[in-house]
Amino acid sequence: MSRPQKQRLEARGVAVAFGGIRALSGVDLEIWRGEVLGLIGPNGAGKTTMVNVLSGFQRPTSGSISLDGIDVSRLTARKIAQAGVGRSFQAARLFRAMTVEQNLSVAAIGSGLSRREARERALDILRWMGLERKADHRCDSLSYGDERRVSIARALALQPSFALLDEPASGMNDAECEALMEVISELPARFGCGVLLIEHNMKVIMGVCQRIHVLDGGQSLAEGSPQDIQKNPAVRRAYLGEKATDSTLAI
Amino acid sequence: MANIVQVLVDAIALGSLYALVALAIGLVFGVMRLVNFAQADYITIGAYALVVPTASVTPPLLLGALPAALMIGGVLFVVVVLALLTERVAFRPLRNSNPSTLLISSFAVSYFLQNLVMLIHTGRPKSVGIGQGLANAVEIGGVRVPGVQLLTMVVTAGLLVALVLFLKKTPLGIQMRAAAENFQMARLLGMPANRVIALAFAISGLLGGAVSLLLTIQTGTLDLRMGLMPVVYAFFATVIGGMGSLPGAALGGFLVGVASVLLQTYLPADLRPFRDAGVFMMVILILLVRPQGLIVTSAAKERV
Amino acid sequence: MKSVAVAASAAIALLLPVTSVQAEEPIKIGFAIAESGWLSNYDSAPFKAAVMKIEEINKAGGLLGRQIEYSVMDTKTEQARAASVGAQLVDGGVDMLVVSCDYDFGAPAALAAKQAGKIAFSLCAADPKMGVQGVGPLAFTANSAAQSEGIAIAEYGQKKMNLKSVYVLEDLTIEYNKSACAGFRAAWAAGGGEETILGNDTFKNDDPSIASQITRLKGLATQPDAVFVCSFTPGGASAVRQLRAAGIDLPILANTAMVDNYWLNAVPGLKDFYLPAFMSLYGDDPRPEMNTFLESHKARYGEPPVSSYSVLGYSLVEQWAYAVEQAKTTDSEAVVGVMNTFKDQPFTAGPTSFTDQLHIQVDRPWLIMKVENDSFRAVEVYRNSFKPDVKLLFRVGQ
Amino acid sequence: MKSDTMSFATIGRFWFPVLALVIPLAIIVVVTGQFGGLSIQRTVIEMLISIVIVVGLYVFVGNSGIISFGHATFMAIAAYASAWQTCCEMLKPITMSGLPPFLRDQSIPLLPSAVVSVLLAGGAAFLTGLVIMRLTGLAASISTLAVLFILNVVYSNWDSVTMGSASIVGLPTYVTAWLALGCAVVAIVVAYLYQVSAFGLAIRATREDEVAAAASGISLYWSRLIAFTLSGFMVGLGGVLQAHYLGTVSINSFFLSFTFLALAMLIVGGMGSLAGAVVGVVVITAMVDIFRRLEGGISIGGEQWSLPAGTQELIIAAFMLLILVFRKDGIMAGREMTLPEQEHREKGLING
Repeated sequence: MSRPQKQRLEARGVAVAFGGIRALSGVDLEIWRGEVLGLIGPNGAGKTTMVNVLSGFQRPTSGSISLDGIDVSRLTARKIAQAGVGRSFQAARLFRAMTVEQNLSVAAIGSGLSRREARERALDILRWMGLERKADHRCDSLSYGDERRVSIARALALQPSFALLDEPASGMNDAECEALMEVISELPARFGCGVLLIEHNMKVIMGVCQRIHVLDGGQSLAEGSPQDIQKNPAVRRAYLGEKATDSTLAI
Repeated sequence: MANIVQVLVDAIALGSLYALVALAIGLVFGVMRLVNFAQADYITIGAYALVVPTASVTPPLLLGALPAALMIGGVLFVVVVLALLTERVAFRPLRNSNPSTLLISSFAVSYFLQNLVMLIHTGRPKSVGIGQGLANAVEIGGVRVPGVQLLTMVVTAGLLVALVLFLKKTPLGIQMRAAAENFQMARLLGMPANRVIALAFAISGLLGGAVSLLLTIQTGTLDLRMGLMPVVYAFFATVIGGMGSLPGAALGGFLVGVASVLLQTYLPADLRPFRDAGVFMMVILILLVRPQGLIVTSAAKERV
Repeated sequence: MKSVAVAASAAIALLLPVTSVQAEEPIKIGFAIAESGWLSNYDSAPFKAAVMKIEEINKAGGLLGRQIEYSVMDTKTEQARAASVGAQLVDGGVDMLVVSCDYDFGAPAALAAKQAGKIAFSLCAADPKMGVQGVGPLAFTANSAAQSEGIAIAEYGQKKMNLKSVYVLEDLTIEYNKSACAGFRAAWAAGGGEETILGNDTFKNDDPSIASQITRLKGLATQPDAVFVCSFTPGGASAVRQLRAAGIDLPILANTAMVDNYWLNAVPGLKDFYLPAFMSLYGDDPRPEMNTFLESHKARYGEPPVSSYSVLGYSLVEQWAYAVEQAKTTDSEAVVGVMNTFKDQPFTAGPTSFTDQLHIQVDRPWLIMKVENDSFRAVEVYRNSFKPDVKLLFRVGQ
Repeated sequence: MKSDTMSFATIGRFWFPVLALVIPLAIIVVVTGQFGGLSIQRTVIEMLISIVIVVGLYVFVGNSGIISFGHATFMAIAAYASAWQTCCEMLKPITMSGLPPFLRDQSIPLLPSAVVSVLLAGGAAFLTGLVIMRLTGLAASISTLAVLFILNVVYSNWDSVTMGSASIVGLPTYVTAWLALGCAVVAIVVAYLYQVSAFGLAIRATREDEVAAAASGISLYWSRLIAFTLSGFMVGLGGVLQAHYLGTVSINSFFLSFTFLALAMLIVGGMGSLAGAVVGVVVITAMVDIFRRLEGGISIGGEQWSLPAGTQELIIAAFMLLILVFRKDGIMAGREMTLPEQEHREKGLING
């Protein structure tokens, strides 16, 4: 590829072992700015562990992480966040006693803004996501769908160069999914960032991702365009066992 | 040479005492994440049970007047009942609170009990002459070991062995260890939570009662704050040993006891008054190097 | 506020000639003392004795022909409370304020009295700072300086018990012990030389064990003739028990805080234990006035005092009343002026001296007592000849 | 947003949580000053000093969620520093001979000495925090307890400078109800501005969820260190006030029982909000005062009737347990004083 080195978040040969269990072994993965990369795989494939490694919450047993060409494997989660890697969590993990605006502002402050600037950025993002009416609501009064959207918004408030979204659509209904897909597709253009998207909902994955990386049992199984992945027999086997059929993995 | 042996005996004896208290605290922490400051008052009230509750400065003996076996049984019984009572009334309703809230609630329980004892017995120290014979020194290989030290070591060793056997061999003990490792999981697997927690408190009461007796035999005095310093030391012991780890608690108890005796023995006279500051600084240093304590259990780890 | 008007019987009151309007106004004494908390144990005995003295004065016709009224407020063994109740009592117009037995808890109340220009008299603080250099020229204490206890027992040990060497065990928990130890060391060194103090060691009152201190003592090349323990109960009793249990049968010298039988259960069969005391509660005091006091106390309260500190409270009222009578007014300046001229003035607690610099006793005779058959016994009255200087009293450079 | 009236309302809404606390306190001071006796006036001053201390404690404990047992340390440092500078010129060279000559032989004016003392407390908190804020959760709490014990041992035995465990007596007593009120207002305003600032937001985020805060680029260590230092300054101010209210300083008044009472106030009110800290102080002070009066005895129909001494402590402890069991977030349950409209907005009943 011809794109410059500087614009990617890259994992090289990442392995993670907990006690005797190998959660990841020798995974290579790269996310470019401006793209949405899907990370899929069956339960226990190591997807969340990968996000934890990329965001600095899990130190890899071996292998390295680099951000825009600089090795960040030894940095703490907080430093990596400040360097421009934002993430959301499977459980939304909002600051529940704080308002929506404050939740976003925390991340904006974490990226170095003053309180006033942080509020402006927070309101900006909320407006863009159609959440501005909820700005002063305490998070413990939010609906489930709003919780999930606020958690994405918070990751964006960091103004990340890479956003790692861990199952943002889980539990959402179809309409909410549609709206979410729209938001995610616009992310690269609006924030100039790269997106790593973990999702079980294949409709979302196939709808927004330019590339897809498949993990299985802690190892890379395949990588390619959505069409390639859909056709990939190894992926089918991993998901569906030997009796895979075309229709089950269709959009 | 005999002197060094004597110093070691002093150190291990004091360490044993702290280890007993630390075990009690560690056990309760294991099953419900409660650092129980009221352990101090278990010890105090156990000792006060030896005398008739009155405002008199020279109260007649109550349990202390009974034959040795009944007296020991009586004190242990009183403290166990007290421990169970505090669990039922104060701590059970708070079971799912965070450790900080639990710690604060144990402060409140402790403050309550201490003032209750003060109300009943007045704040004036009292004295009891039990176990005088036991207190006298015994000569072993050129080293005169005070009887109480010997007794403390023997009792600690005995209780340690009994506790280990209980935890390893009996179904309830195994459940208790499982609960200490992962309470939620153990509960899902059918552990009777109420029973296991009550049992942990009962054992902490038993250990507290034993410490009451050992302290009273050693000092011959009763005081409102007699349990305080052993529990403060044990507090630090359980933390540096590794919260939730019973071997860690025992190890921590020995460590702070030994450190205290060694500092008292080897510090120059001018610095000796600052002995305790040395011990507490050691606690902070150990925590800085090993924030989760010397023996890390899975319970102490926090995960993303 | 418990306000107890202690009026004598109506008959006596009627017989008294009413000389002036002022005479109808009672004299007021305020007590800002601990009725709860640990200090209440130390305050209550001297307080009861002080009340007894007030009643005696009233019965005998009052002071300057006026009855004495008193009011008590509880400091709850808290400094903030002490300051508050002190201020309240002073605000209520007391002529003299009696404060707690302990300097730390008495001083806040005494300061309130000072601000109102009233005398503050501590029941039994053993710290000279309860006086001119600390609280101020209107503050007094009925007790002797803690140093004096150490000095008395050191001299007695050397001169009467013929002790040649000693080992000092110092309880660091409160200043009182440190002062007693400082007095002891100074007097002992003056009498027998620094080198005859074979060693010093320290402990804390709440240490569960003093095993390492005992090991150090037993490891000395030459064993001392005696051990001086400056401490208080319970830690002091515990230390004595541990010393004896370790087979150390040397004479033990102690300070006054260890007086009275209540802790002797801790060390059954204790022998060779000596200390300086105010008086004996056991009827064998060689001074008849003490036995009179004991009998009056039994008559008034149906029991002997719980502690021999009691007599200090009695004597406190006695001293102040005497000065008021001499000054013919309760005006603080005038009364202090009289008190400052006391020179071995005979009071129940013993000869009493004050100067404009020192409002605490430094050489009042002590009753040396020893333990025998599980009880304290009077030995003899002893007056120290070594007097503490200012440096020793304030422990400068100690 | 352009119009002046709008911004006036915005300012009003911004300051409402502070005004709702400060105005009632001022009213209490005025009313008791006019109509109360000496005893109640003193209680009010003590209450206001406690507010300074507990609000200071809240700045760290409330915002970080870490219980600190060590804050009495910084009060003691400030109180002693102030005593060294202002107390007892005559006695100082004798009893505190170990002080450096510029302190030993002269007194320093009250205002500069108070400032220096507060700075010293904050500095000590900063240095302590540098070390122990690396720890989290219980380990951090227990370390603050260790700090409290260390200071107690050092100050109780550093005879030539601190007079050991004896009280230093005779500090100038200049604390009036108005001064105490002024300091309480300053403490409340500082705490409020801090908690709505970027730093305050950051540390509250760590309290809610350490992991999510880290993922938002928030430093656990620095945000806690800032809070710890700021609260060190504030309790230092409380220490200076207490010293110059009582006129005495004693190391034992900065130990466990004091720590327990301060934490009890914070927890009863609710450690999650500034209003909780203030309300807790007011409620506990009132309870202590009422039961102390009952212990002292009251007459009902000519009968003297009193509670046994020591009942008050039992009741405070029991009350605290009841609060923990039945309202575990305290009386205010983590809420600030808010206008009803604001509250509805937060609950999502009003949109926009």
